[in-house]
Amino acid sequence: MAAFLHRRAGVRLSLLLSAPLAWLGLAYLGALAALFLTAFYGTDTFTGELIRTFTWANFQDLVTTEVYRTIALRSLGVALAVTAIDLVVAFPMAFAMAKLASPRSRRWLVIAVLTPLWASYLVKAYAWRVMLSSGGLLGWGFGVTATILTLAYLWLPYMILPIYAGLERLPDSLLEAAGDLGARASRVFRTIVWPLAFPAVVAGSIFTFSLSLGDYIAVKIVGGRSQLIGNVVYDNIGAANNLPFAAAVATVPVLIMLVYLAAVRRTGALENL
Amino acid sequence: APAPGRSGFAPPKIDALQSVGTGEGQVNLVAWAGYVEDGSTDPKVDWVTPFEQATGCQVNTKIAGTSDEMVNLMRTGEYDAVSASGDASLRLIAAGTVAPVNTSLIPSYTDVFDGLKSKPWNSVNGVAYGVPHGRGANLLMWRTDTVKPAPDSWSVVFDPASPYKGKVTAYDSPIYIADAAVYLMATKPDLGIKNPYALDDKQFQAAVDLLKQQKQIIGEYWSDYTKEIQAFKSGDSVVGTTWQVIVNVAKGEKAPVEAVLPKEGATGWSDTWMVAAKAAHPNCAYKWLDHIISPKANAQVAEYFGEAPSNAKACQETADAKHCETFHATDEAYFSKVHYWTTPIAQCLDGRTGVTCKDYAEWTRAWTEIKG
Amino acid sequence: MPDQEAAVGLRGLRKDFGPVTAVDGIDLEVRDGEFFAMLGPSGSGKTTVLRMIAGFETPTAGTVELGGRDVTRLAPFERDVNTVFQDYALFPHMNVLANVEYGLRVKRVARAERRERALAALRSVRLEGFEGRRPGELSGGQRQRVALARALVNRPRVLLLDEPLGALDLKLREEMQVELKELQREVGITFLFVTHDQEEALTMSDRVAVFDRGRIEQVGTPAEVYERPATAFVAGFVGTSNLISGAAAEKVLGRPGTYSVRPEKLRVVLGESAAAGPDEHAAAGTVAEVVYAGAATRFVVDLDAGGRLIALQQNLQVSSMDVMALRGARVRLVWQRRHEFAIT
Amino acid sequence: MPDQEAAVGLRGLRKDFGPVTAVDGIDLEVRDGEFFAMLGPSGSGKTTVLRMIAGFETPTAGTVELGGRDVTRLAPFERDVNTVFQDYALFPHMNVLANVEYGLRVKRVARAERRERALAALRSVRLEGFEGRRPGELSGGQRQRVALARALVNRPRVLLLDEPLGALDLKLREEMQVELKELQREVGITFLFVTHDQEEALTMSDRVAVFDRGRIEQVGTPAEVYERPATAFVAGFVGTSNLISGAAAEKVLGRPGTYSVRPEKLRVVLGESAAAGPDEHAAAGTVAEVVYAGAATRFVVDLDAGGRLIALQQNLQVSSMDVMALRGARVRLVWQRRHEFAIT
Amino acid sequence: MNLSRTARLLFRLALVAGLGVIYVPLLVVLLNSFNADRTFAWPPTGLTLRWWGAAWESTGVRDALWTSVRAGLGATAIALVLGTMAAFAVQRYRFFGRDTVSLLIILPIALPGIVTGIALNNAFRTVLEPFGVGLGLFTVVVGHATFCVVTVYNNVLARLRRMGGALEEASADLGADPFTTFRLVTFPMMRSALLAGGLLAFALSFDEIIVTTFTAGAGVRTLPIWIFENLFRPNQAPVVNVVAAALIVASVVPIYLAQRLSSDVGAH
Ligand SMILES: Nc1ncnc2c1ncn2[C@@H]1O[C@H](COP(=O)(O)OP(=O)(O)OP(=O)(O)O)[C@@H](O)[C@H]1O
Ligand SMILES: Nc1ncnc2c1ncn2[C@@H]1O[C@H](COP(=O)(O)OP(=O)(O)OP(=O)(O)O)[C@@H](O)[C@H]1O
Ligand SMILES: [Mg+2]
Ligand SMILES: [Mg+2]
Repeated sequence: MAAFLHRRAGVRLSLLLSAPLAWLGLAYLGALAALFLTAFYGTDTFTGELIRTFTWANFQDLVTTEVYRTIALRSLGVALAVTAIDLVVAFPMAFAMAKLASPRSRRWLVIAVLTPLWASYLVKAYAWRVMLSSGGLLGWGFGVTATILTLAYLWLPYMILPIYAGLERLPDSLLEAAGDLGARASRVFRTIVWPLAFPAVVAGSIFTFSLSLGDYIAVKIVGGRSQLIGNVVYDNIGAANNLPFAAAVATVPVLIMLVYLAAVRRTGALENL
Repeated sequence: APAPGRSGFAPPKIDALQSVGTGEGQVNLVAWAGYVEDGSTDPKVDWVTPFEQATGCQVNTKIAGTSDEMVNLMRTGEYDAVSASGDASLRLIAAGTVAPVNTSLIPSYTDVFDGLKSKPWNSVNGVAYGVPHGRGANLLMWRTDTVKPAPDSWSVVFDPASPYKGKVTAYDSPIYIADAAVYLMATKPDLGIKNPYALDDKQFQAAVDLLKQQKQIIGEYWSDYTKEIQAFKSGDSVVGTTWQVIVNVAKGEKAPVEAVLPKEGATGWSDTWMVAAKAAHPNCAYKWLDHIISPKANAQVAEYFGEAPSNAKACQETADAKHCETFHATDEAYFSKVHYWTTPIAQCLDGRTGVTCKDYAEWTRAWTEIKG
Repeated sequence: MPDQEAAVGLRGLRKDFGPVTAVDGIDLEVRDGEFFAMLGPSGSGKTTVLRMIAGFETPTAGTVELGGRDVTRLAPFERDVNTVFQDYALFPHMNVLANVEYGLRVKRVARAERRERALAALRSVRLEGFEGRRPGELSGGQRQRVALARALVNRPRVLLLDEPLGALDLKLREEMQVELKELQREVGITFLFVTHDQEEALTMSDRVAVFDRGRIEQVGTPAEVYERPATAFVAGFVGTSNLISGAAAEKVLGRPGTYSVRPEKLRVVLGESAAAGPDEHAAAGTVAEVVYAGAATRFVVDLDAGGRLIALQQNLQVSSMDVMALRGARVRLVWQRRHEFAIT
Repeated sequence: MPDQEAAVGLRGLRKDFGPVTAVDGIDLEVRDGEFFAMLGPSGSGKTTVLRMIAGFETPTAGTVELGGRDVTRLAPFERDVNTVFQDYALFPHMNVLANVEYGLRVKRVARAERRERALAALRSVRLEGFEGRRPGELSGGQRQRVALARALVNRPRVLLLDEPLGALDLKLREEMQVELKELQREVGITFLFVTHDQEEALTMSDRVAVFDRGRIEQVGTPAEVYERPATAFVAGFVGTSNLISGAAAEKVLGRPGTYSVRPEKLRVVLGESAAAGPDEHAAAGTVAEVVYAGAATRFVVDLDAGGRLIALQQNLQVSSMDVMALRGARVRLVWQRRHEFAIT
Repeated sequence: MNLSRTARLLFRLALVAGLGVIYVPLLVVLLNSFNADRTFAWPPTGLTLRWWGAAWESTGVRDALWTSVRAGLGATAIALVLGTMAAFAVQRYRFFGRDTVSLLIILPIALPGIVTGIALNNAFRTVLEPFGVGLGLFTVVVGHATFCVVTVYNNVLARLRRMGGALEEASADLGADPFTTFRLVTFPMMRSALLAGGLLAFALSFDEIIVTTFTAGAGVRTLPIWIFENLFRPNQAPVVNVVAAALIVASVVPIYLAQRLSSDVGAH
């Protein structure tokens, strides 16, 4: 058996790939394909049954109704803002953890960053609601800004960890070499640290970006009167039972993410998650 | 006059149960959170265990978050009974998912308020499809320290020049369009709205426009009651729609609030326990229906969930002697001003023919557009 | 040569890492234009000294002077030295040209001049045509030369090299040794070179400092260090140390103590007869092992007086076949007295 | 010795990696009990051959025989060979004893016997008392010995060693060379040894195969390979090849062609006068460079006839100070004719 | 990069400030779990242990916690198997479409949860229901495993890359067949990577709400779902804070253990 497998690299590879590909390639991609297929169906609004006849109607609605564009752009803006804030906050933290902290304290810092992941997402969002409400710790009120802040807070660890890992892998000797060649700290950062940590940054941004793009709960808690694309999807499936239209709306974040993934694929970020 | 209840469409022919035999040992329920409590959330809140002990029917519950989830869950055929709201019940009936209920097999039914029997959302052509569970109205709440004088009209939340701009709140759901329709019924009679859930193009557009205008003064939309109580307590919201239970809790937390059923009337809800057409445990289901509207259990649910009980005798069983009074349980005049939530469908619910009304999918899209 | 002209001056230099004393009080002067080697076993503190000169570590005590100026507190980018790192530390995201240009770029040298000087530096390390490659696409020897060009292009006062040839194959290392030496002559820059390979230190450098446990044991020309080691440690570390001690010393040399003779100073004479000259010593023994090494043969001889000596003999005339037959033969080892040195 | 008794037999062995031919048709026989070295520059295919013998790579063509049995298609765990890897590949999560016991454990040798044999193997590499340590807690030389014990404890027919000393310091490497050689004598197992260090190959092995670009250029004893190199490549790779060719050859040797003389065969005679003996050749030139290497000195001499020769001279009597003065001096290089060999 | 004293100080300050930002809201949660006010009025009007008592007595919390643990363990187990297999295939073999595999594995986490949620929901209902299999814990596990694979995959991939094939070759060389090699060498070497990946997978699953919403079946209430249901009920919201506060405290133990174990030999 073992000797047989030894001589058949192809068989070994197929065995290894079979389960993951069946699961993700067939089941998951299949489910996605089926979902987007229904985007071309209609629905009986009274009984909620699908009407399986091909129609562009859902996409026509999506494209021609201005409000969906507004919401899509707002969601994109929120996701970008969250990513930018997380990057600005996470990078110095990750840098201090990876390059300034002693190896002993590093372990504790990683724990400190990981711990909040276990406190429920909802509870943390509500804690922000409490802090943002008038008379609260911050008292800044609710709205898009509050949503951005809350989401940035929720996803911050997902940005810190990849950047930390990326910076830790960066040999100190490269930074020393740059200093040795006459570069000051800011320049070392610009020419060495940033380009080499960039794939890790992109990896972190995949998390913050996609998690923000798909969120519909935090915005309900701190968003005031605003809504995001996730709410539209959710309302259509959850409240209106209109799966075809929900699927059509869902293509928007999916397309955005696919474009994003395609763009960052070459940076090697996908191996840094 | 047509028979009470919905008319105009013919549900599939399904026979009601003729007699209740011994229980099957278990029953599977689909319910709103708080309707089926077995002490797991709070040991003091438990009306399932006594039922299980008395009937030998073990209760399995699936909590549904929305009416649509209820419809979908019931369609799987795994469940015996459901606590459907008015915006789900008709769909269940029309699809043949639930069967008519033989109310003579449910002794407690006799004590149910007449104002809840044979209503458009729980019966068709005089045939009952379930037993009423409880009811409540969507009231107008305000903070007494900031909102003066005390409002008695919805105009306070629709007036674009409201002094409370940015602190007005509204319920975050497409069904809230009906609240605007109720207001329009009173303020713009020439639109001819008879039923806030049956809106033709023009009427619908008017309601939507009103809400878009309202959005300018909204601070936030609320969807859960912790959020609303907190907003009123902190002063982030000072006026807006509410439920009686929210008013009570907020007052309990010493928030300076009051609530009223405004003069234009209001929307509200009334839930119905229904039995699946293909129920695997029909006997236990009937026993559950009888139990949940029996005075004691009905009182417990009403108090825990914060609504008016459906059983008149429940008012003697409440822990808080004034519960029925607070929730206007016996006040039929009060509830006559309430338009219970019903699913808007293309076929106008007010009996009009020749026009199509906006269905719920379009309400949903409009709601998205209103929020922008 | 007066102090202020020394390219590098270290005074009482000391570095502690917590409880570990890596460098334990070092005084050293490296002259301008010298090829200076720091030789020592692993962990003896060579790298730490280099890093203090470059400015990557701050001394616990003592000062670092460059060209007579105290730079102890200056940052690396403020010091006129450049380093060739042991792992080269080439920037993986820049091509060869950009790597070499880096130092000029941060000093805001104009683009045209920068390019010209970088290309000249690449030419001097014989890497024309490789400008566009990434470090990952180069072999070890090529990377080493890029690292060299990247440092040299800045024309530093002192070039620090931390085992720059350590990662290379023997053959390539030998070639690079020659090249490096020639390059240093050409550019005339002071080279401060760390190695643990004594032959490398001897063949390449003008002077050598031998390190042990954070201290310098001896500083001198290769010949001084090799032929007149100051301590037992230096004798042992720089070259094979043939020790004669105790009873053997009394018998063979006629005096107590421990003495050492280098293998190449021993003549191997067949048979028992050969008498030692007036300035010579001799010891009889049996050949335990003959090791053929191409250019030379090593004889491992067990002395009758006790102990074991190794004698090296250049394969000038003898054929390898002949010498192999000597295993087990009786021989006498003869050497000049002046080549013995006492070990303290 | 008949074929079937060869410890390792390779016939027409070939390995392609995509477009790259790493091993290009090799025939080789390694005798039982031999210490056999495979010598060659980086990338010449030595490791690939070793990996095919061990079973990690499948040959593109040709066969591998062990003790006369064709094992070409067998998996590594079915072959009676063991390997000492260049980086040792010790299991970091097991202690020294568990590492050494590993091979016996997977062969289900009883616990008591296993322990006993492992301890014996550790004794043979002088590592008693280290049983409980993790590989991470050992020095390079100690790790190397654990790797050796781990392989030897299985008493394989053949032991494959891929540059086992490559990662060690020079000083330590020299010590280990001696130990390894002694160990092989003791256990009597066939050692097949890969190295790119020609001195290592010459001093340690019974026979050497010199590799170049996937082919074997020459197989022979160290002396054969060193003194009678079959090709120019062998001449150059095994030792320094001093080439005399073209016009220089005509002038100095009186015949056309390319010839080589080893540096240690050249006598350096000061001045112009010294006449060559009847069996000798001589060439006049100027000393361009004197490189002191401790035990010997290298003279780089530019010949008047053209070309450059390196002469090696053992520092037997001469003091280094004297020889250094010779830079720029006029000298004659004299050598015996029999030490010239023609390069093809 | 030889930073100036000031720069070092600034970076350290950024770290401390960042950790402050991370922990202040958590302190608010902790404080609110003692807040006498049901709706977390700020500042707290009074402190009480009442909610901790209520949480202790709530069997719903315990059931939900247990459900979450089971879902998390199930999803983690599947993710460990699938992620490891995929990582081995990608790291140890060259084949057509190798890049696509990593993209495929990243996709479930890169696409918004609601998309994955409704896609799986739709698929489960059309594929499973005809067989009489409804949504349940099983479907939650399947949904979670789908997006958890990536964490294991990445950790194992990184470890395999660092480990190289030398140790496995050494094992084969010493006579061990591939199964023995996996048991004695490969697996022990990967253990800390599996632990780190598994822990992250478990954490992802444990706090997942969106996909869970769409894949949970009858009576399946994971902790986030329980929190979702109860946070919006004034009588229960403070109890939710208790649960969250308790979780934060309790989570330190597994994270610490994992950190310890993952910094063992395999990591170097
Ligand atoms: N950053 C550090 N922290 C703690 N100890 C250190 C540090 N750097 C070096 N050391 C210790 O200081 C001593 C000297 O180290 P150093 O690297 O200077 O030696 P070296 O002579 O360069 O050795 P090698 O030849 O192995 O490079 C060693 O004992 C080493 O362990
Ligand atoms: N797995 C592989 N895939 C592709 N090419 C390979 C592979 N292994 C070796 N080669 C190529 O085969 C040739 C021979 O390599 P090999 O490692 O056998 O050389 P070597 O003589 O051991 O060199 P070194 O002294 O550097 O170890 C080289 O050109 C190398 O690049
Ligand atoms: Mg060093
Ligand atoms: Mg090799």
